[in-house]
Amino acid sequence: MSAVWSYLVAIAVWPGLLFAAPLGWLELWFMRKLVARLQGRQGPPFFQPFFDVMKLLGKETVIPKGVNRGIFLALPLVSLAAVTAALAIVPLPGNPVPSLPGDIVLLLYLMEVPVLCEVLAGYVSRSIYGQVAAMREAILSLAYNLPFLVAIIAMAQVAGSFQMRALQEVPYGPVHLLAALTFLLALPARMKLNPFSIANAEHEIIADSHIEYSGPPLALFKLSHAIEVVLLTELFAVVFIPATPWPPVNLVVYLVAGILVLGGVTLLATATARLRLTQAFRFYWIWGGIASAITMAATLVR
Amino acid sequence: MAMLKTILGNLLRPSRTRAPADMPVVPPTYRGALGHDASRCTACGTCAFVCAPKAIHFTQDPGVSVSWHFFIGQCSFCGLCEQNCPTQAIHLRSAVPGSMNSAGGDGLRLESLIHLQPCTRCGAAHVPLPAATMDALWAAGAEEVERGYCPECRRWAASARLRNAFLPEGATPAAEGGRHDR
Amino acid sequence: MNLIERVIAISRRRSPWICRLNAGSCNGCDIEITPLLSPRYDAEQLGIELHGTPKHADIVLISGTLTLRSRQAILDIYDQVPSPKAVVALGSCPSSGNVFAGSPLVLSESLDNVVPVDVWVPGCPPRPQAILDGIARAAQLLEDGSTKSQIQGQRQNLGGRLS
Amino acid sequence: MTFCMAAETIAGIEIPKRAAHIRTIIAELERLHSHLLWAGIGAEDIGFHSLFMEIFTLRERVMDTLEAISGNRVNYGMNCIGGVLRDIPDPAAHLPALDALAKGLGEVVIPTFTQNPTALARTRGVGRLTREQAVEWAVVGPVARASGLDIDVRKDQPYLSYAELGFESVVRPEGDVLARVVVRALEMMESVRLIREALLSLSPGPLRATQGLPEIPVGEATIRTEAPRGEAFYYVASEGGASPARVKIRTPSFVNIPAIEPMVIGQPLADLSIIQASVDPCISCTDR
Repeated sequence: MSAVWSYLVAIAVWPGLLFAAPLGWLELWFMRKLVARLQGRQGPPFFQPFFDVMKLLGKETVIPKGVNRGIFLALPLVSLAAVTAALAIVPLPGNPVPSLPGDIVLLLYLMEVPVLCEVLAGYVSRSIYGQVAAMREAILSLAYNLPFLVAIIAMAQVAGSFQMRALQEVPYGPVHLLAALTFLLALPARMKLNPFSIANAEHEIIADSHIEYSGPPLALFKLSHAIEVVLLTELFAVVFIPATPWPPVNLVVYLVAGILVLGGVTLLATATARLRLTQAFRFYWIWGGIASAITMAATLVR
Repeated sequence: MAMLKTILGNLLRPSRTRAPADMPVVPPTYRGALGHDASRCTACGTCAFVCAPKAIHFTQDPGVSVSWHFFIGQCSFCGLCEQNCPTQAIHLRSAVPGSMNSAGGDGLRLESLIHLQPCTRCGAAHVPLPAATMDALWAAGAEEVERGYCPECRRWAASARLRNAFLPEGATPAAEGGRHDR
Repeated sequence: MNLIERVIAISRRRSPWICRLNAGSCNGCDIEITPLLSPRYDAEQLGIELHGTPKHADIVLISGTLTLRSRQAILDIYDQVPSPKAVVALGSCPSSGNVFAGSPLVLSESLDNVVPVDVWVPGCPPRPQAILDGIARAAQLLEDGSTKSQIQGQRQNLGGRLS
Repeated sequence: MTFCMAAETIAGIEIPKRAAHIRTIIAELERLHSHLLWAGIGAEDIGFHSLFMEIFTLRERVMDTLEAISGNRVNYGMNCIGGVLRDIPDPAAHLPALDALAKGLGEVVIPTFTQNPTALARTRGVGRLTREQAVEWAVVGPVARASGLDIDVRKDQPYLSYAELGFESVVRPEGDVLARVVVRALEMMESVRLIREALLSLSPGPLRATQGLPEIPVGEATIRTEAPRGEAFYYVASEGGASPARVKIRTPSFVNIPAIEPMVIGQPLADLSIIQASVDPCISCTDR
């Protein structure tokens, strides 16, 4: 199989769109159902995320007056393409894409694209709420990226390489644990969950930065968010969960680990109120900073 | 911590949600849509008077019938009409009115027809008294003939009785068959 | 109707997103919408989500009397809802003005004269399960393609094709 | 209720004791439901969905009780001039709901609002209204009591059965959103106690002092009552007809909403929603 084909397969089928969309559906449903059960409610039926996206696909798109049509419609596509491409280079078992030197850097850049798309979506929508949401999203990404990037870079430091496969082969030690905790610290804000659901605070700014989106573009944003959730959980599993020599077992372990991480994050989200932007920022720069410093120190003393 | 304990407890308990088909029961005191009993109505108009949103009104077909009209799209379900109805012809059923496709124009409009009856004495069409009221008024069985009278004839009959009671003994009572003004 | 259209139609019924609009209500209907989200009624079991922006909504819940100032706002917000859409009127006020009828600033006319209303939920205020029932009914109309705005749209399309 | 009290004052009607008790019960149940609604919306405003769910589960118990007594969840229609329209035939049946309410408030709602670090981070020191500002802006009700002003019509000018049942007002000096939460939460506990005592001491007797539609003579009256959001003021003038010549209502929201202005100055945008929610604004009530 030529390299181009393997990339296409990785993006479109495994572990890309065809695999990630149903998994994202499952994970989103799991989160919503768990939240509902924790709150003593019945919760949505299993098909709910699917119905939401399908319904949005069948709706009219209203484009606000004075908005650049091209950018407005391109943003969700770019966002979806970027997360799918990012997922395609995560070395899940059976991924046809060969591991390249420096693919971690590519991955980290691709993971920033959906955030940028959200920020831009807020700004191009010409809605003041969208602009506030975009501003919050941008500032928050400055905050949570400190522990998030440090967790990955610490692992790369230990592995001595910016290659995903090398990361998986690092022998287990205290750095793994510390880096995993640092990663988990950043996860709620990356997933825009409580107490860091500041950019999509529905009672403060009505909706998140896609407030002016409707119909298929909104559906693409939802899909892109679902795949981002898959990407984050699977990235955590691939980097921090010990691998067995049998790839099929690995896959099951990764999926279960992803669901467990989601469960933990959801539990935190359900038991907390939303913080203010300054509080979240301070939290990430103080506690995230301390966690990052300890992790980096551990990589050095090892 | 209290929240964490609560939500973990919720996870262990069955959910508190009720399915759409299994909603909380409607208490017997619930004030739902109006029901009207034409056989008890005297068309006195008290309900239309006390109704703040003017959901009740009367129309008449002179000499034939009086109609009681109710429009649900104007009702505030306060229950004043039920409370003030002297003959208990109106009752707020505990059934919850369901959603409907048109209420603005021709939603639930109740119309209740009260047929007029000719007076057995003068023949004037009038709203008959409810059977229960008549039974209460004529319980003794006296003046049975007045049951079918119109209000004016009843008044006339009552005043005639009163007049006769003051007549000196031996005087001839007023002649039957006098007509009241119409 | 092909498979995809069928799936989309079913999705419209199973995922009705709500936008709430207070046209001049006494708050009674609004405080009865909030319990819909609470554990007992849990609107999420029917896929209902409450959204703050009309752009995300399928069904507009309108409560309250039509007033001089809210008439234009209702029209503006209704136009922002991407089709297909349905309108649910809550309580007696939208249909007649209820006790507020006759007040100088209240238009004592039916909401139907301003936007096409699909479902009326009587009550003052309606019980939460009646509101839930009304939303479910509107969602069913959306699936069948028989809300007033959908039928109007079809007519316009036909008219365009004929002329 | 306030309107009926004003009309009764004009006509010189004294309502029976049972009616006064039932009115007290309904007024306090209404306060419970209003405060719970407020607490739920407040929790939602700081993004605390789980707390909202717990509070609304409690609120449904209050709504059930109100519906069982009056026949409607919101529009009670209990009062008439001269007394009340409906009886509470079985007072003991409503006690379990009160127990559940007291338990839920004491074990979940109050500890969460006062101990959960994220909830405290959003409410403590936010939207401060000092005692001097509270006087200047003439706020009433829980907002005033959270700023250290001990004003409560139920205590200052007891009406209905409040003097008999004994009543303690809740006052906090801090004046921030947290203080308003605590004042309302403790008021709910006091309401539960009042309702319980009123239900247990419901004396037999007539429900109404008058029969049918009462005649209101020429006259005027002003009445103040403590509504859930604060002091409600009614002025009613009668010319002896079937409907009053003039009714002037000043609702608590009418004075509390402008007081948001000194609270929000210098606060971040994110806190705006919880600050304006903390005075429990009823926008519809300001339409005068």
